Amino acid sequence: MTSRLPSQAKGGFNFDNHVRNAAMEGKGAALPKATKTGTTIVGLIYKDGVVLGADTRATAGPIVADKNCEKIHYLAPNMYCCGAGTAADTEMTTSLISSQLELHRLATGRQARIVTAMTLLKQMLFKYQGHIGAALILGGVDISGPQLYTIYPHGSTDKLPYVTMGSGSLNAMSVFESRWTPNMDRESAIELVKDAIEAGIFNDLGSGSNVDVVVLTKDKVDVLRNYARPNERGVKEASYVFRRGTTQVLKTSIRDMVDIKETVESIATSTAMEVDAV
Amino acid sequence: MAGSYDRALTIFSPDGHLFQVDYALEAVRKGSCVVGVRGKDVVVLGVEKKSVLKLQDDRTVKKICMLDDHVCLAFAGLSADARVLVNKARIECQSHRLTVEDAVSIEYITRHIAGVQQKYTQSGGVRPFGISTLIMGFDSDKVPKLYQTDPSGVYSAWKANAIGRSSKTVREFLEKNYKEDMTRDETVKLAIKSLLEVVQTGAKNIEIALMGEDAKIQRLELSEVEKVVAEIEAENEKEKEKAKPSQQQ
Amino acid sequence: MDALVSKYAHSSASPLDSSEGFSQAGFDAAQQFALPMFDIPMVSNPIDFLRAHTDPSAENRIRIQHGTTTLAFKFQGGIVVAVDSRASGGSYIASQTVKKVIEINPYLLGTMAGGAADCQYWERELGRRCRLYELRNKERISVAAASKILSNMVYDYKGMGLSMGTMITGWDKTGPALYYVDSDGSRLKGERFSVGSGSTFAYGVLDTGYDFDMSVDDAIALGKRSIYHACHRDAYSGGSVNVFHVKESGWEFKGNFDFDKLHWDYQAQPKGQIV
Amino acid sequence: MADRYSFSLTTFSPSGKLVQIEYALNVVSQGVTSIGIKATNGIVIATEKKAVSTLIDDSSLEKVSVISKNIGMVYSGMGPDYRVLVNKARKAAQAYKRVYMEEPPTAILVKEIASVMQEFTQSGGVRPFGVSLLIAGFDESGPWLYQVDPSGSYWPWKATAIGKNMVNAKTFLEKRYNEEIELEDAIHTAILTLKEGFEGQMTENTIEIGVITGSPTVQEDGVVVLPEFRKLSPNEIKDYLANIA
Amino acid sequence: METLFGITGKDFVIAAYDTKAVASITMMKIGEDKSRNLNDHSVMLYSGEPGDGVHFAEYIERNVKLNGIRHGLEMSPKAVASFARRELADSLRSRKPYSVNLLIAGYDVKKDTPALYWMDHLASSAEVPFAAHGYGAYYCLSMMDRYHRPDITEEEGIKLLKMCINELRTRMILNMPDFVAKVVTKEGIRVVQL
Amino acid sequence: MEYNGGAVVAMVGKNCVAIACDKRLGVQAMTISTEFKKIFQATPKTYLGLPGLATDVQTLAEKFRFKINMYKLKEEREIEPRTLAHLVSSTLYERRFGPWFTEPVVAGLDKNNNPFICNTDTIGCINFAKDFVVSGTSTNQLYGMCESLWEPDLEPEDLFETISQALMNAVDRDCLAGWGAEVVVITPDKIITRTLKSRMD
Repeated sequence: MTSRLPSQAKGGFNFDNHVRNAAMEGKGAALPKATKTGTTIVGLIYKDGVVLGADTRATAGPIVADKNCEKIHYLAPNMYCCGAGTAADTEMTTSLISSQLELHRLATGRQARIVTAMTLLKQMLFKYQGHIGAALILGGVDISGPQLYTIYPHGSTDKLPYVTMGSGSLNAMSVFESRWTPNMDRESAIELVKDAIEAGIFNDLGSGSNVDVVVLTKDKVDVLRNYARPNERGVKEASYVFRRGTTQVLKTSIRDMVDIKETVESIATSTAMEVDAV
Repeated sequence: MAGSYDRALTIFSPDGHLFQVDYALEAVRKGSCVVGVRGKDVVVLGVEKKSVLKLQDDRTVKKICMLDDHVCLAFAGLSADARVLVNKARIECQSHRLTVEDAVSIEYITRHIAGVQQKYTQSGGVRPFGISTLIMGFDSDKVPKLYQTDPSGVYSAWKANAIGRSSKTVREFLEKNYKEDMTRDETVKLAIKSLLEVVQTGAKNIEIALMGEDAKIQRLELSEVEKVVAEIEAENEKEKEKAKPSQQQ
Repeated sequence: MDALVSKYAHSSASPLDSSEGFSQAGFDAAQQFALPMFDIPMVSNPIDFLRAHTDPSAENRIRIQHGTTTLAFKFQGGIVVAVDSRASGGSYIASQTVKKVIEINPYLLGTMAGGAADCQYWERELGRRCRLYELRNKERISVAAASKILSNMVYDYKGMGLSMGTMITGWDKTGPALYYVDSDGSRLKGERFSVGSGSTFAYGVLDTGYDFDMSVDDAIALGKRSIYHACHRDAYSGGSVNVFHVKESGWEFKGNFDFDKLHWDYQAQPKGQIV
Repeated sequence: MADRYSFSLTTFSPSGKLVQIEYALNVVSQGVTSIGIKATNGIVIATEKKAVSTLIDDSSLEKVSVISKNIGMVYSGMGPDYRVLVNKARKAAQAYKRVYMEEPPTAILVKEIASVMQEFTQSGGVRPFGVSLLIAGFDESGPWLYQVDPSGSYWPWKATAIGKNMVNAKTFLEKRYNEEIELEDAIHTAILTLKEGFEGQMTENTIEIGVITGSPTVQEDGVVVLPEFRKLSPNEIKDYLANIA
Repeated sequence: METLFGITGKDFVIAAYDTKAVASITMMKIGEDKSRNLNDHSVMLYSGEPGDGVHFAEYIERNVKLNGIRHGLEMSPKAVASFARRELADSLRSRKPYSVNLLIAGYDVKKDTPALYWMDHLASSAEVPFAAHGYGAYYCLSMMDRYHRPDITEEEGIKLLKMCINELRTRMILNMPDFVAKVVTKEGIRVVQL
Repeated sequence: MEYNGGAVVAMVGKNCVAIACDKRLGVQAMTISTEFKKIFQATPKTYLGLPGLATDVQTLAEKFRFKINMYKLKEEREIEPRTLAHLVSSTLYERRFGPWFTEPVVAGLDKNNNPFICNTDTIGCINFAKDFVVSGTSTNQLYGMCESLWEPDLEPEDLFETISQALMNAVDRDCLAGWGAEVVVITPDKIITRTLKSRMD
């Protein structure tokens, strides 16, 4: 009998539906599946910085849910993060950490370090004990040079010069293992990343479509969205536009939008609540 | 430091008064008059209706409130306070039905209201309600009930009573004119008559609600009140007429 | 189990070993109506094994089409059989043009509900047996006998995941006859049956509109109507309505009516009188 | 516990005033002056940065703060109170971004801050904030300059001043301001206004300036990119001062 | 198995329930009231988990009454249905959810139209011309499709209801005792024994 | 998802978008209502499609109506479709571990009348698309229809035919969706809402 207005979000997760959903599952209802990114994501360190790469396929079961999604997420001006796993989790986790890093940056007045982001991410993921299904590759450049980490859904991390993750990680790793060398130049580093992702795209069913690349150096970030598009769709040979009137209609209602021109008389500065009028 | 503020506002004065309660009663005495009269199988509430301002919508001014289908409350005092109290009482009525299925008895809801009023004389950081109430209704025993509560939390049952402005005069009038086992019309008439003691402007400023054995509230139309007022006036005239010749003699 | 093993062993012997089969003079029910030969999973308990793979809750279950509405009823002019035509796998509509009435022979009809393949296979098998019977005995098999044969056949596979709810109708010496046979082994003689996921909806309309003395046209209209209403309410029934009339001279196909057209035609007509 | 002591310290005086708020305003009017000017293509906010002692490292003091990408803020009054508000404002901006994935419009953030300040005039056990704020933001509806007072009132301005020298500065601004003013001009005007009544030597280390300029652009994918609020570096300020002198 | 029916007509709604109260395999009582009048023009029928129905319906009943007394206005059937839906939806997310199927039959006095709302135990609700809950729905919805018109008279409505009950008596494996119908019209709610 | 059934699809055309839904409300196999719409107007030029579990459809429709109105009151402007998409996403993700069973679709024209469509999964992962988005029980069928029928730069009337045919033919292969359909075409100066005549089985 209290106010029926929905309360504003308190922040944090809301578990209200859990009991009900468990009951429904118990009764045999099939619970919907979240979008996952089958995914090939990679990263490597080269002479001047870090190159991150990702494919662009998002899947929901056997269906390709998004043919050109973005899996390399912005974290801070000097770092990006590739995400594999449950798509919403990678998206929300990186944006949450990005938000924290921005506050950190504003509070301290200096660039955040990669290891800070890595720590924030691993602490968050560890807290949720793997229930947040985000597998991440974190790359960036800070005062201590180029850095590359992998972060697993349970919160464990690795610091390595070249890494791969996702369902296509083995395919990509085979490319890295055979061709990665220390101190590569920019051109060949990008090319290697592209080839690694393409290995995933062509050999792993969960990965597909295009190659996204992000190159981070000390003072510059290049976001090369759809750096390679090895899977251009063929042009449709015929048009399947239906003759107008094909569809039988029972009822039509048309609402015309009218442009209402409003002229606002400027109102003198409000006098309400001016105990302290200036 | 803040602790010094955290105490009841209603505290005993050295001579044993609760000033806040006394002041609240003062607020009640300023409120418009309310009478309640019990008849044989009817109970009536009558209120003095303040004349509304020209631009005011008089539908929003309500002094007799339903608490449940069979209980009615009229109050004298601060109407904003009444709103809060009435709301609490209404919730209690429904919640009583929900938990024990039966409707509240008139005494029960009176006790509840009085209890709330009492709580506000003894809690931290609150002031008492500035209202007295008259509560009428029927229980399943089909006997008319009339109760009064006041800001201190005292409650009592009455055959007829008045609260608010000039309640003393009206109560005295009632004491003089009350008869046992009045019919519906007699009861209504007595209520109106007693109100006329303080209401000079006649029928348009009187509001009457009554309840019979069916425990359904019934509000009298203005025309009906006017009729009774006219009757009373006629009787008064007659009285005077009667009185006059005797004077002449 | 032993029975199954022996049957299996029996079946592996050449079925065309004619010297034995044909030398049997007269009618040997045991031989003639022996089960057709099926490979049974080589596991210790085939029933449990099959159940695990056909149960609706099984992870990788074999999806068997279930949704259907079929009905048949006797009246003064014979029997009307009406069915829908939808085949579904899960919630996917596999076909809207399935023939759910199996024409066993010119005098016998079988309907299909449950597993399409089960119904088709066993009713075809029934057709073969009926023809053999006819050739041997120089008279048509009775509806009772035909339905009994079907019932016996499927009963032997009880619990192994067969799914079949069928009505066998026809006209024999005794007149029109209607039997309900299902894969549990039930066999019921009756006047009025409806089978399938939409059967309850069909029953509602069928029961209230039924009258034994109705004319042939009315009976056909009632069958059509009943299936139509079931298709409308039941997600797993639909497509079109097929209607057959069984009379003394054998069955007659009364037409295929697309649901879409039926719906808008019925919408245009006044509603039935409430009686 | 907090519920038990739920008496507001800000109560009406017999004459109908909320004296706590008035006192807070007194704090503000004793604070150093801050200036804000809205130009056609941007906004400038500026303030004095006075160290109590020459021994203080003034590079650590921050009076002009970035709140979010497109919003900046400056104050007059109590520094510690300001820090609380900066933190709250930054968090509010991030919270908004996490829901809508876009920067909060200036007016929304201002309302958010103002409602925090109002809450502190009516809640139990707390005093009002001893600061007035100037908030500069550039969003899709253009540049906005707001002032927020301890009471929680806020107004949009074309140009205004708060703090000690407020009255004089405002008169000065009223004279100098015109509708066509460009940002460069506005920066000059702001410095000149501050100079009025400036005690001691004005150098790049004793004033702070924040600007936001540009115009919102729409990316190919429909995302709107807003101009960025930034603080001028001491070198930049030095150049401006040199120009004026 | 419990069965509820609802049928709207030209100027009325009929809502009917079976009067069976069952505990496990025992018939506890015949003549149970499975409805609650929410106000003068709305009635709620419930079925489902024993206990849940009564508690939920009475909870709604009391709140609707309270709302009416507070505002001096009667909640429209639509308002009642929305309120009940929201309460049920919220309860589903609590530790102890109500498991109850509802029909809310009412007469919207302002719009002068009858209204019938169907609601299941997950709090999905829909305004419908006729409805049924329980296994009875599987037999009777098609019959209502067949015979229902928006402009049927009350007499025809009762007849249709009787047809439905008859069908249940012939086809349902369970014993179907008497049904009680509540008819809601502009004048209020009245009970009809079937 | 499968409990009540239902499908929603949205498509981009030339300076216009269209969104369509079926109208069935079922309880598993049994159809209860054929007037159950799953698309809701969010702003004058934005619609929100909510196929899925009916109770969540209704609760979320109310919730979003509240949030959108609050946004309008607070910000004194209509919410942009892109912003709405993020609002939907963050609202759903709040229930990451006890999700609402619905996969929302947002379709509309932004303030510059540029088309915008997207859908999200049950926990708020946004899928921005430039062509079409599909959701609900007929997802598989709809993907097939849309991949073959959709083409760029369709005029409003052609877009209407394409989306209608895509939806109707898709639900004709889905037991749990159909029973009528509603299509809304949003153009800069008109909202055209049409109720389709479709199969009712």
